[in-house]
Order: sequence, then C-alpha cells, then structure tokens
Amino acid sequence: MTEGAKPITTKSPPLAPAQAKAENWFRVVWTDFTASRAAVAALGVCIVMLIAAILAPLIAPQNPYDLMEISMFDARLAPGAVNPEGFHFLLGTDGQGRDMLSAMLYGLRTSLFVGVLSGIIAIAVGVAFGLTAAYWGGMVDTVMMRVVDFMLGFPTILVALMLLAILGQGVDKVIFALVMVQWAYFARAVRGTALVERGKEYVEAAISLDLSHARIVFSHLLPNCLPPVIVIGTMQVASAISTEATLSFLGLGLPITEPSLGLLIANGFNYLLSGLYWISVFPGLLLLVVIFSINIVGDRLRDVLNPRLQR
Amino acid sequence: MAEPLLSIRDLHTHFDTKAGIVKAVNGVSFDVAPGEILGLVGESGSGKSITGFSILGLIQQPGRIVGGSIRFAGEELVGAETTRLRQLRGRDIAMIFQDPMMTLNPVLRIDTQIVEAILAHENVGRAVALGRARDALAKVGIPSPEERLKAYPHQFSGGMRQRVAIAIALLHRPRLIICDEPTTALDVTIQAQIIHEMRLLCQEQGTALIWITHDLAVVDSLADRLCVMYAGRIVEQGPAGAVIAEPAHPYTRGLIDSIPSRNSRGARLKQIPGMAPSPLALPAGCPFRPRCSYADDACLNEPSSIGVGAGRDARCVHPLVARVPA
Amino acid sequence: ADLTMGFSSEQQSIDPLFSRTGPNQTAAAHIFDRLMERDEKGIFQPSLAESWKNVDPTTWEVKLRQNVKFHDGSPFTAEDVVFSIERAPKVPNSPASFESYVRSIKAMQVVDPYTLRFTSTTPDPTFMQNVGGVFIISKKVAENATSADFNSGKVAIGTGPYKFVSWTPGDRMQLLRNDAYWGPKPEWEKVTIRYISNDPARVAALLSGAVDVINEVPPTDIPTLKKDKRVNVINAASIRLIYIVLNQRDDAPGIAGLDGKPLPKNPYQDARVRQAISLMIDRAGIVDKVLFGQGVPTNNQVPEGILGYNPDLKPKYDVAAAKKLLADAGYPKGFSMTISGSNDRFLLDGDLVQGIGQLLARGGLKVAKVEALPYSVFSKAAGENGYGAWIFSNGNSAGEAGRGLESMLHTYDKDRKLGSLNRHSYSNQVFDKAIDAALDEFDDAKRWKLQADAAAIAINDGGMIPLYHQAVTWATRKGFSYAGRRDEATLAMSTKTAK
Amino acid sequence: MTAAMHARSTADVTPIVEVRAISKRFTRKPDLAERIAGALGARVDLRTVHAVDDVDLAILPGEVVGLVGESGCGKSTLGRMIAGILPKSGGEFFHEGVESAAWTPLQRHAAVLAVQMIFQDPMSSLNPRKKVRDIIGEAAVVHGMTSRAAQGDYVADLMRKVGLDPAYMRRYPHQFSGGQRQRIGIARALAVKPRFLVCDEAVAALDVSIQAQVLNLFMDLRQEFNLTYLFISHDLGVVEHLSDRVAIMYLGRIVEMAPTEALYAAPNHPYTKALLEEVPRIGAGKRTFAPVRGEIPSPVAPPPGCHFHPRCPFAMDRCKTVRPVLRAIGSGRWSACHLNDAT
Amino acid sequence: MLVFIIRRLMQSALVLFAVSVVVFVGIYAIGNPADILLPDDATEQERDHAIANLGLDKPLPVQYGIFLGNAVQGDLGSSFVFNIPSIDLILSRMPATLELAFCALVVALVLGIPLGLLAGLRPGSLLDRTIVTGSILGFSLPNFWQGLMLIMIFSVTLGWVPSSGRGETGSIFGLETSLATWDGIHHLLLPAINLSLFKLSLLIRLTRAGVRETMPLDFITFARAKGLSETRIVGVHVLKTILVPIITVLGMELGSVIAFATVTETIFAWPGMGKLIIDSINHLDRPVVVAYLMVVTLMFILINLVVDVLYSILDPRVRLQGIA
Ligand SMILES: Nc1ncnc2c1ncn2[C@@H]1O[C@H](COP(=O)(O)OP(=O)(O)OP(=O)(O)O)[C@@H](O)[C@H]1O
Ligand SMILES: Nc1ncnc2c1ncn2[C@@H]1O[C@H](COP(=O)(O)OP(=O)(O)OP(=O)(O)O)[C@@H](O)[C@H]1O
Ligand SMILES: [Mg+2]
Ligand SMILES: [Mg+2]
Repeated sequence: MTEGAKPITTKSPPLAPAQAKAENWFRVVWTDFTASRAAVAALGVCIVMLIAAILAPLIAPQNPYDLMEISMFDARLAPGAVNPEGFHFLLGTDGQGRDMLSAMLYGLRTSLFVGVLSGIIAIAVGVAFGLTAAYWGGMVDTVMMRVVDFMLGFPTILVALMLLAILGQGVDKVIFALVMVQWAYFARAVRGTALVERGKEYVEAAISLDLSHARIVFSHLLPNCLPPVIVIGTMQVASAISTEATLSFLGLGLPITEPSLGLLIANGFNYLLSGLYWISVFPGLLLLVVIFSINIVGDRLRDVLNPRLQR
Repeated sequence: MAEPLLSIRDLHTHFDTKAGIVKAVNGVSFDVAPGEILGLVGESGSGKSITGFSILGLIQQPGRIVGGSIRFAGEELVGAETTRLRQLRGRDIAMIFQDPMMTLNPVLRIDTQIVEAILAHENVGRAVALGRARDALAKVGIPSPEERLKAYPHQFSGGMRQRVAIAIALLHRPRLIICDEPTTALDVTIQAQIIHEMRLLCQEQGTALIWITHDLAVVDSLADRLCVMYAGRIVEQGPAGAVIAEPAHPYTRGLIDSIPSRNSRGARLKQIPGMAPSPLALPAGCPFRPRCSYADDACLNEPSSIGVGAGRDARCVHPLVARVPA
Repeated sequence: ADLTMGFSSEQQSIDPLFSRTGPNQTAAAHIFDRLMERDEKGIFQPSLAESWKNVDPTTWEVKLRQNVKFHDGSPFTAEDVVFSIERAPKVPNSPASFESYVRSIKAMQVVDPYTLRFTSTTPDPTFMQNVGGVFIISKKVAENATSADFNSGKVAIGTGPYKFVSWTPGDRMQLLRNDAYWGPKPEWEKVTIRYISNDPARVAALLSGAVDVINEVPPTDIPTLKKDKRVNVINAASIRLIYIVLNQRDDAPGIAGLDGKPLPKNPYQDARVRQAISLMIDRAGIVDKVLFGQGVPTNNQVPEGILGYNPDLKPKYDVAAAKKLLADAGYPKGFSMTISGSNDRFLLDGDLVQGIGQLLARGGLKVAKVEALPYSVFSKAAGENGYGAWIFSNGNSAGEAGRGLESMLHTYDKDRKLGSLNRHSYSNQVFDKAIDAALDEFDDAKRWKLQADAAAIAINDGGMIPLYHQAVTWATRKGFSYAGRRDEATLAMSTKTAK
Repeated sequence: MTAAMHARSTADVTPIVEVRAISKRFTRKPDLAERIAGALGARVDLRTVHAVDDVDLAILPGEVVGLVGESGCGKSTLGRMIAGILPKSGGEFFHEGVESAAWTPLQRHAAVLAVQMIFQDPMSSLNPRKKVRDIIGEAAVVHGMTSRAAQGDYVADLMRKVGLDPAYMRRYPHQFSGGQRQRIGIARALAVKPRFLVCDEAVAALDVSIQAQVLNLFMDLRQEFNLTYLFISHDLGVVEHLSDRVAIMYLGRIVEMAPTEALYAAPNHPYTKALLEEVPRIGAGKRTFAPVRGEIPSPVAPPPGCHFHPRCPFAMDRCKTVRPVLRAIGSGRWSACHLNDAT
Repeated sequence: MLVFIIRRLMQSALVLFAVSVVVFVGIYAIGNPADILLPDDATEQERDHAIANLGLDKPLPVQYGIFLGNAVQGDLGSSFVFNIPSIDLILSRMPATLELAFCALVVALVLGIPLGLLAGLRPGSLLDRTIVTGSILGFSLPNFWQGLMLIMIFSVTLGWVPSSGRGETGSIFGLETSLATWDGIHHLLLPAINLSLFKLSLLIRLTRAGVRETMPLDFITFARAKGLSETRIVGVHVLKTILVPIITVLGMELGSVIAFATVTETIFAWPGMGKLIIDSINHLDRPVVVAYLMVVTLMFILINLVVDVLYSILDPRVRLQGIA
C-alpha cells in the first residue's frame, strides 16, 4: 500500500456503540465488590488496621521497642492496671512489661509489613518465574518447574533456620525466608494461567506484529495473569502472617524485642494455662480479625474477578 | 393440521440481573404438531435457546418464566411440579444441545451416561440397560458400539459425540425433541450426516422436532414450518418454503439478503443496518423499528400478529406480502 | 502401684555410657548404678563403692559393695567395674562420652572381686567424683554389645532399682521394679516415662491426670499451679549457673560509640566497665519478675553448701555506682552494645535476654540490639567470636567450683588444656595462679578456701558476671510427693505417695 | 508439478508469498526417559501430527485465495506459518521471492509485518486489558511508523477506515460487539501497513447480518489498499463470494486448487464434490442429505496413500497405497486424484 | 505409564541429590552439632573428641563424599543424637505420623466435602455464609494456638480426651496403629482434629468453588434434560467433576500435612516424624535431616505419582505422558 493513502469513507454504515456508557474496568469491579456488605466492612477493617499500623508510633501510648520505656517490673499486669508511675495499661502488659496495646499496634505494623512485603516480593519473583516458564515452554518450563517442586518440598522451618544462621536475625531476614517459601506457589499458579493465556490469539497477534518477547510477556501476558494472582496474594499475605507466627513460636522468627503479632501470641502462649489470657488472646483476636478481613476481601475479589461467576 | 403436541402461548422468560431485567423471551407463541419439524431461527441472543429451555423447565437462576403457558399434550408445564417435569424430561421431551464438546460429562464413561438416562425413567436391570445403550449407539451409526460404550467422551470426535447425544435423546422414543443448534459447531459433511439420521428417526417414530438455528439455509432444506425470532418475540412464522421464498417481515428479508449466495459473487452484500437491541432496553413499539427501512410512526405501537397467507403470520405493520385476514 | 511421669526431654540412648548429658543420666540412673551417687543436695555418697581411701596422691583403693546382683541374677564384681570404665571412653559415635571422667586413670588393678586399686596420672583431689560417675554395666552380657543392643533391651541390664522393659522413642519408656535391688526398695512397681517437650502440653497432661509427675514446670505456670488444689509444686535450687560474659578480644563485635562509630579500644577490656555492668543488674528483680521467683540470685560460681562457695560474694545492685565506674572508665554516657543469648536452651532464656537488655539500658548503656537465637545457631557464633556480650549457662557436674572456674576463666592454654570454655578471652594472671593451686589441694577444707578466694578474684574483676542459679521445679498430682534434686534429675525413686 | 507452479511464479509477477513443500509436524522428541523405556521394550507413544504435509502454494499480489477444508485439516496451521506465528518444520517459505533462510534481520522484520492475520474469535484475539487505542497503535509506535504523540491521530484514522467511531478509542474490547471487535482486529493488522492478510475463519463467529458487514469491509479494503488475502473458512458460500481462487485441503494436503468459478461449476476431486453437494443452499427447498460415508480419519494416523480413500466412493486399489500428486488438469486447475490419470 | 514412572524416578534422583547438597551446606552454615550435643561444661578435649567421633572433623566436601558413597549403598548414616541408623529412626516414627495425617485427611474429607457441597449449591444463603465464615476461621489462626485451645477445652476443662501422647496401639492387618484400640483412637482425636482444621477449610473452599463453577456447565443442564434426579446430578456428575482439582490439591497438601504435623506433633507430644524433624533440626542432627528430607521427598514423589494416576483415572482427558 502506498504511504499516506488518503482516508476513505467506508461504505459500511457506522455501528452503534455496544454500551451506552464507557465504563472503567475498575469501576465495574468496585461496584460488584461493594454489592456485598460484609466485604465492604472487611475492607473497612483492613484499611483501619493499615492506618493503625502506619500510625502506630504516633498513637501507641508507649514505644515497646524502647528498652528505656518498658520495665520488667510492670510485667504481666492485668488489663486496666496502673503502674506506680501512673501509666495506664488498657490491655495489660506482657511478660516483659510492655503495654499490650502498644505492643499490639507495633506488632500489627510488623506483621502487616512482613506479610504484605513478603507477599509482594514473592509475587514479583513467582510471577516473573511462572510467566517465563509458560511463555517459553518446553525444556525451560520443565527445568523451572522442577525447581519449583524442589522449593515446595523443603520444610519452611529448615529454610528459616538456615537463613537465620547465614543471614542473622531481623525483619528483613524473615521476609526473605517467607519469600523463599512462598514464591514457588505463585510461580505454579501463574504458570497455569499463563499457559492458558499463552494459547490465546492475542498473543499470536502480538507475535505477528513482531513485538519483542519482553513486551509480549510483560505488557500482554502479565496483566491478564494478574487477577488470580491478586486473589492468591491476599490469601498468601494471611498465610505469611500466620507462618511468621509459627516461626516465632518455634523461635525462628523475628527479634524478640520487636514483636510481631505472631510473636506476641507465641510469647503469650506460655501464659495461657496460668490464666494470664490477655498476653495471648488479645493479639490472637487482633490477628484473627486482620486475617479474617483480608480473606473476606480476597474471597470477594475472587468472586468479582471471576467472569464465570459474574452475572 | 393435527392437534398440536406442544402449544406455547405468550411465553415470557426474564432474567433478573444486576443491570436490570433481561426479557430474553418476551411473548412467544407457537404450536408444534406431532411429526412436524419446526425451524426456529433468529440472530444470536434473540431468545431461541431460552425458549427451548423454558419448555423443559431448565431455566436457571436468575431466570424465571414470568408468564404464559406451555401445554404439552394437553398438560400445562408452566408451574408444574419438578418431579413431574423430571418425568417428562428425557422420556417425553428430549433436548440436544449446541456444543457437542460440552454436553457430555467429560469424566463419565459413555455407557454410564446412557445407562443413567435409561434408569432415570425405567425400572430395568443394568444388563438390560447396557444392551439398550448398545443398540442406541448402533442406531445412530456408531461403529462397534460394544467397545465405544467403554470410551470417554474425549475419545470421540465432535460428530460422534453429537450422535451420542442424539442416541440419548432417542432412548425413550420421546414425542418431542428440541435440537438447539445441534450442527452449528460441525462441518458440512457431518452436518449432513446428522440431519440425515435425525430425519430418518423422526419419520420412523413420528417424533416432532424443534430445530433451533441461525442458519436459514439448513432450515430451508429441513423444516416443515419456520418461526423467525427477533428480540424475544416471534416476528414471523409459516411454512418454511413460503417464508423463505417470500418473507413477510423486513427482518426476515434482511436475514435472507445478507447471506452470500451463488449469484452475489464479488458483489457487495446487503446488510441489516444497526445492531440487535439490548434485551435490557428494548425500544418501544416494534423492536426492529430502529433498523427497519420501512419504519414509520405506525411502528411506534407494538405490532400485533397478522395473517399473511396460508398458515402464515407476521408481527409487522408493513408486511412485505399481502395481508390476509385470519 | 504404678507411676507415670512426664519428662521435658528424652534420652538419646539406653546405653548408659553413650552420652553424659542430663536426660541420659536420668534414664540410666533408673536401671544402672554408679560407684558414687549424688544425693538430693548434690553431695556425693557411696553407692556401688562402699568406701575408698587415698593410699597416696595418685593411688586410690576402693571397696565394692557385696551381694549386689544384676537384673539377670549374675553377681556384680570388680570385673564389671573395670569393664565399664574401659568401655566408657570408647563408645562408638558418642557425642559426649564419659572420657573426661576416666581420663586421669593411669591403671586399674583388681585386688580381689570386691577391691579395686586405681592409679591416676596426676594427683587429682576430685578423682573419685569423676570415676564414681561412670555407670556400671555387666561385663558378662555387655561384652561386645553396641548401643543398639541396649536400646533393644537385650543388654540393658544393670544393678539399678528398675528393670528396663521398653522404649518407644519420642513417646515413652517403661520400667519394672527390681525386687532384688540392694538398696531401698522403690515404691512403684511399674513406671512409665512419657516425653512431652512442649511446656503447656506437659502441664496440661498433669492437670488432665495423664501423668502423675512432671519435671521442668514452666515458671510461667508456677504461681497458678501453686494455687491449684489438684497439684503440688516442688522446688529445688540447682547447681546450674546462668551468667554473662563480656568479650575481651580486641576485635569483639557488637560494640560501638554512641555515634555508631567503632571505639578505639574494646571497653570490656576495662575491669571498671565489667564491674559497672555487674552492678547494673538487679539479680533479685530478674529472678522475681522474669523467672517468677524460680532462681537464686548469686554472685558465685556454685550455690551455697557446695565446695568453693564464697559467702562474701553477694549480688550487688547499684546503678549510681555503676554510672560512676563507667564515667571513670571514660564512658560517662555509656557506649552502644549488643546483648545476645539463646531462646531454647534453658528456662525463659529469651525473656532473660530482654530483661538484661532493659537493665543495661537503665544502667547507662545504649543497648543497640537484644538478640535471642535458637541454640543451634547461637552456640556456633558464641564459639566463633560472634558476640560482644552474651548469656550462657553452665551445669556443673563436678560437685565443686574449681573445675568450672578454671574452664570458664583461666587464661586459654591449649597445651595445658586450660580455660577451654573461656571464649571471651578473659585473662588474669593472679586468678590463674590461684585456681591452679586450688585444684591440686587434697584437703577439702583447704581446697574450699582456695577455690572461694580464686572465685572472688575473678568475679570481682568481672571475669564473668554470675546472675542466678536456676531453680528446678517439679509438679505432682495430689497424692504424690517428689523430693526435689539439685542435679535436676527426675527419678521414680524420688517419687513417693504423699502422706 | 512444481515446474508448472514455478512457471507461473516466474512469469511477470513475483508471488508475494510462496511456500514450497512446506510442512508442519507437531511432535515431541523422545526424552531420556522415553528412550530408556523404549529400550526396555515399552511402546512409547510419540504421536506426530502432520498438520500440514508438503503443501505448495503461491499467492500473487492482489489475489484473494480461499482455503477450504474440514475442521482440523491444517488450514489454521498453514495460515499461521504464512503469518510467521508458527515456525515451519520443513519446506521453503518465500516472501517477495526471498527464501526465509536467506532473510536478513531487516527482511525478516519486513516479512513478518507484511503478512498479518485476522483471527476467528474476535474476543480472544484482542487483549482484554488494553484499550483499543493501544491495541491498534502499539505496534506502529514500537516499530516507528508513528510517534507516540501522533498515535491518537494514527489510530483515529485507522478506526475510521474500518468503520469504527474514533471516539471509542479509550474503550476496552469487551465494550464492543462481535462485529466491531473484528474490525478492531482488522485495524490492528492494518496499522503496520501489511500487504497480505491471512483471515482465519474471520467471520465464522459472527451472525449472518454482521458477517455481511465484515465481508463488505474486506472487499472495500482490498480495493483501497490492493491487499492480498488468504481467506480461510469452512463456509463454502462465503469463500465463493470472496475469492478469486480456491484451494481445498484435506488432512494436511491440498487436494484441489482452481479458479473459483471453475471449481464451483465443475469440482474435480471427489472430496470437493462431496463438500459442495452437502452445502445447504437457501432457496433450494427441502432436500435429502446423502451423507459422506465413513469417519474423518485422525491426523495422528492418516491413512496411507490418498488420505481420502476410506471415504471415497471411487476408491481404487492404487488409492490405498500411492499418494496422488497435485497435478495440473486444466488452465490454473490442479487436483490430486488418481482418477485423473485414468481419463 | 512406564515412561512416566521412569521419568519421575530420574527427576526424583536429581531432586534428592540437590536436597542432600543443600542440607549438607545448610547445616554446616547453621552450626556445629557437637556444640549442641555436649553438656554446657564440656571441655575442649571433649568437644574435639565428639567432633571426631561424629566425623565432623573432615572438610565438608569429604564428609559429603563419604555420605554419598554410603548412600549409594543404601546407608544414610546414623543419627548423631541417637546413634541409630537414621532411616530406621524415621521409619519407626513414620507410622505414627501417617496415621495422624490419614485421620486428619479423613476428618477433612468427611466433613469438608459435604459442607462445601451444601454451601456451593446454595450460594449466598445463610448456610453458605456460615460455612464460608467458619472455613476462614479455620486458617486464620496459627495452628499452635488452635491446638492449645483444643487441649484447654477438651482435655483440661472438659476432660473428655487425653491431652497428649499416642495411646495404646494394636494391629490391623499387621499394621501397628492406634486405630486398633479405643485408647489409641481416644488419643488420636485431638491431634487429628487440630491437623485437619486447615485441610478442612481448604476442602470446603475448594468444593464450594468447584460446585459453583460446575453447576452452570452445559453437561449439568444436559443431565437434567435427561431427567436425572438432583441427587444423581450432584452425587455423580458434580462430585466426580470437582474431585479432580480436589485430588490434585489434596495430593500437594498431603505433603504439607507433614510440615504442619511438626507443630501439631510438638503440642500433642505425638511421637511422629514431624516432632523428630524439628528436634533433629534443632540438634543439627544432619544424618536424620538428610534422611528425613529424602524420605519425605520420595514420599512427595510417590504421592504425586499416585495423585497423577488417580487424576488420569478420574479425568480421562489427562494423559499421563502429558504431565511432566
Ligand atoms: N443467565 C442469564 N442471565 C442473563 N441473561 C441471560 C442469561 N441467559 C441468557 N440470557 C439472555 O437471554 C437472551 C436470549 O438468550 P438465548 O441463549 O436464548 O439466545 P439464542 O437465541 O439462543 O442465541 P445464540 O444463537 O447465540 O445461541 C440473550 O440476550 C441473553 O443475553
Ligand atoms: N500446538 C499443537 N500441538 C499439537 N497439535 C496441533 C497443534 N496445533 C494444531 N494441531 C493439530 O494440527 C491439526 C491441524 O490443526 P489446525 O488448527 O490447523 O486445523 P484447522 O483446519 O484450522 O481446523 P479448524 O477448522 O478446527 O480451525 C489438528 O489435528 C490439530 O489437532
Ligand atoms: Mg442459543
Ligand atoms: Mg482453524
């Protein structure tokens, strides 16, 4: 065809628009999402928790990380107790004399940080891995999936202990350990979706338009593989928080001076039989509420994002 | 014409969706006589399948038959007990679906799926049922049915699967079979085979057939009578040959004209302008009005069905053939 | 009557000579006897050895108990002792053999079936305590036997109060009373020992009546259990010492100036800093608050009543004095440091590290990091100059202060095998001389004095900072009583029906 | 036979696309495990699908070639190879007379872009997460045919050409009807200024009324840009309406090729005859159907000799063993049938 | 089929090799087993002695070489802690864990699938919402916490079941199992429930999702059109269809039961492999950890093999060769 052909007026009559209003995809999802009151409430809880976590240093009555502020002479005070200096412990104190309320706020902060960050990194790593495997297929796929199998088979505890020994203790190390055990799930999940998407004709169209592999993988394939990832992501955030708690219970988690919710529960676990319920039950309830809300939101998202269940 | 086997009057089936009420079937009436082949054509989304499902009471949430009557051999099916409907399904009224790849359960063996259909209506032993299943397969021309019974659906080609579905439909010698685009997904050669077999079986057993399709050519070569659906209504019906030779409704005309044919080679095709209306927001009056070149103010009122020839009627204010008082 | 006990940890083998760690000795003590046994207070008493005398500094003559029979009915003689002692250092794959107990034996001589004569390589006042700790097995059945043969029960034959019935690793061990036992007859005919490592689960097992006695009662539960009518709580101060050491190497990690920059000199090399740190620690407070009172604050290597105890060394808590010492040493505002410890090695070790961290912060140091690690990880770094200040525990098995003081505080000397636990590189010539002398003294009273003096030198110098002696706790159901033991052992023989 | 084809191709015009003896086999190489199992005597089932089997085809500029055949006979696979989506497993591929092995990177790029494909399913061929503007304009921007700034105008222009309102540029594919989506696909292909369109069942999913719209558009564009088409379909009516030449495929091979009129007037190959007989025609009235006998053989284990012989009413002994070659039987007419030798 | 098994075995050999290398290097990095096994007051000589006794004095590659040499002959070494061949140690603990995992799985299946079906058939109903909420609770709390709560409620407070340990075992078909005695079942109850909670939630959710996706499919409508009863449709058509993904996930999860069993076994003093591995990891008992991982990996491979075979039985469309 000659360059700059003059536009023709097609003889086909213009078609009527398919829908009266151009609707934003996110708007559609949001409208569907808000149809469930429970989901909206859960989302509200998540947001409140997130804000509380972010603002923990400002709203917590005490800085539980500061060894100067806490005193073991305040240890194990019941909820509502007041110490000689007149400090009011609304939810009591733990075995170290930390104000439970403050410790829980900071713990929430750590837990969410650990859960969300490890989730995001694991998603990024897993998604890149899974997409690559699915796009290239063949030998690449086989080798990469065996690596995934290997990772899935390794006990979390051993991974955590090895990393603890090699890298030392700290929030970043725990996140690393969680990423190590989580990414493989995402790689698996994404590969499944990507294999389906890979076979769709828009990918072939992109190939015939001579677009680069990187562009096809990340600009075409990736966005279409994300919805299921988002859903597993919310569940994995919850499971990361829970796993971190279990690691802490086994003594492989975070530094004990900077407790997460899981570590608080694990610490308080020892007091449960003695009737010092608040040390374990309060953070337990908080964790329950958080994970519960995240899961409700995730469930709802899954329903909303699943075209088969959409009306 | 003989006493109708199936008589549908003013059927309304609606879907209550978030976006609004979808009037998928919006006042459909037609009769089917025993042994008759009725073609039901129309654009995609015009409500053909939903009409078929309504007859069997298989409308799923959020759909509902909101009005009208379906009488089968004198018995009212709208609002009938589920147990009664279940007795009729498969035994008196059978249905064959559009997509042969999807109608058989992929994880169950062919024999299981045939035998369970037999046992659902007859109290016979498994061995007897198996024998019947084998005969049924043989009847629809599946070679070595004995072995094929043990196969799974994926081991069959599309045509063979569709034949299994037909075999299941014919098991109890039903009086009416609803074929919902049974050959759309198949090749012409297979399509020919299936049409051939169906017709043969109907002639043998005196079964009535509702053949749902959007391929007018198939209907023309097969059906006795023809119903044309548009936006949930029947806009024209009559003997197949007559309707196709001389359509009365502008929509039928448009449909026939837009099919490429021998003599159209290289020429531009005629096309129906515009799009099918959304079932959520049907235009007032004649739903075809916005796309119709004959439309005028008279069309703003809902047209009623008028006689346009022997056994023919159309829902149009400006029929393309002479109006004949009923 | 039958007895079921819930143990926190399990033996590694029924072979009494496989490992000399606590759980193994506890299990073996039911089935086997030793030449000497510790009593409940931790003092050595004759057992299979009826008496002994020091012929000269390197020669010991031991009279064995007569009419003692092994479980299979064969008599116990000097040959069995020689066999056991010879086998002790040679058990294959042993991770913690009894070699150190018998190392100083130069020769053994069977004088008659019930008399033995030992020669030691060097004059060793604690010779009998070491040799007396070896479990005696039957030469007749155990010759050429492997540890596996003990586990299967084939050769698990001793002279002890109980006969071995079965061991299901991870779950339980079953014992049957030895009615032919030479000593006091134990009360329980059938004894089941169950292994329940999880603390709350062990307590729950007691409360639900699944077991009659448990050991290592978690301190967190002690106040409640004490109030509980269904159970008794028994306490004993153990010999185990919990202490802090300060790394005195030039390249000790974890220390920095307040600005985070490295300091020109390791402050722990200054005795005033070490003393200040000792003064910062409110040992009574720790024991009271962190340990629920389950410990005895100390500034000694051994508890009161044990050889080497120095009554003058009293725990002192004086933050003002500590600050002054720090200022004198040139750190008026302190410096930045890290305190490390384990979190699964001894009772409440994780909490303890945090408590110490709090006290150090209040005492004027900048505590940059408090780390509590699993022992598997902690122990490695502790041995590799990985920490600046850390908390350790030491379960003294020698029955006196001397050996412990030497290994923890003597200047490290590879050739003379001295100071082997001195990983923090403490070195004090005065102390070295004092302890060397104290170890060679045969006279108990003199040795006590010498060891107590040596202890004072090192502890006042901040060579280590003793914190407390851990209390060991048992709990029984109502109707049972337990005689608490300083050596932390939990024995069916010490369990009685309550009067 | 190829001699004759070459004669045609070496005439005045170079074919825009030519394939010689091209084939596509879908197969798996036996891996180590399978080789071991094979050595142990296990029957290792390595199915090879001869999706396309030694096909010759030359398409001249401006021509519309229809490709007809049963489902699974390899039409799409051939189309995909021509469009550069699938690598071929054998044979030669010429673009403007240059063999693919001899392509420079620049020639490869040009060859890939010059041949574009229109897909059957208009929905799955459009990326649901991209706006129409990007779907159409992305490649043009990437390949420097327009600038990012000018992308809007470029896309608007194309949309107008295919009869879409440029106002819908910011919408997502799901907000369009089937016919409109197919137009988006066409605009996307046109955006890289192709000379050749492979239409793989491009109207099969559409309703008759919309099908008419899209077919009309194809004809308009052909005039406008002098485009060349390979029009794949199993709808004989549509092919007849559009094509200059028709090739009939059966189980991976082309069995007949002829100018449209000649083919429909007098089919030569028994398979073509059977096909044309079974096409229901509107206005023909009720008729009987005489089905082709036998089952469609599987491409995994195609029958030897002539693939069609098990279903052929005229099958001879020779048909069962010898593969008939595609031979000229008249001007521009080719057929692969042993019956032609007899006469 | 043979190909499939051969391929799996070759792949597993590679995986086993990788596992052993990682464990060797990993444990070396964590610490020295001798430090943990020795008493606090052990002297340096004792330490050297122990290290030599355990063969830890040689360079790591040499240690690995020795291990590999023995492993090829089927000897995975003896436990540092127990001085028992590590394979024997693991095998002796295996029945307890398998029995626990099996019961947990049965509990999850028996409760999970019906609940999931109930919820999935009536989406949005009160029953559905209750079940779904409950299922989220099932994995919202750390497992160890749930375990202790169970003990507190059912054995300490109510005194219905024992709090810990394995009860008497009897033998069924020559297998030593607690399922053979009342006392054994009694002891098994709480840990099995605790272990099953997660699986239960998972199964409920899987089943529910499966039902919701299957019900609108054509073949269900076709089954109705055949005149089948609702019971048959749900019980055969729906159930058999959703069983495929359920089996796959369960197969993967069965492996993780062992991982979760670690926590459950610790809390309930259950003498199984999970407790052994955590103890062994804490003791850096390398031979046991290596052998354990080998056994578990093999088990994983076996389970996956069985699952894949089951899968191909359940879903005839799956050809075994297709699964890598
Ligand atoms: N479950 C449902 N929810 C909402 N609307 C529905 C549902 N099922 C069908 N419809 C609507 O009912 C109308 C008629 O559908 P029907 O399936 O009968 O069309 P059809 O004529 O069979 O079309 P086709 O030729 O594509 O099969 C369509 O507009 C469709 O959108
Ligand atoms: N990626 C693939 N792997 C294995 N076999 C394939 C693959 N793609 C196609 N085939 C096989 O190749 C043969 C030809 O397929 P192709 O899609 O070209 O057929 P078609 O003529 O386009 O059919 P349809 O009309 O159904 O689109 C078929 O038997 C198909 O099963
Ligand atoms: Mg339909
Ligand atoms: Mg195709």
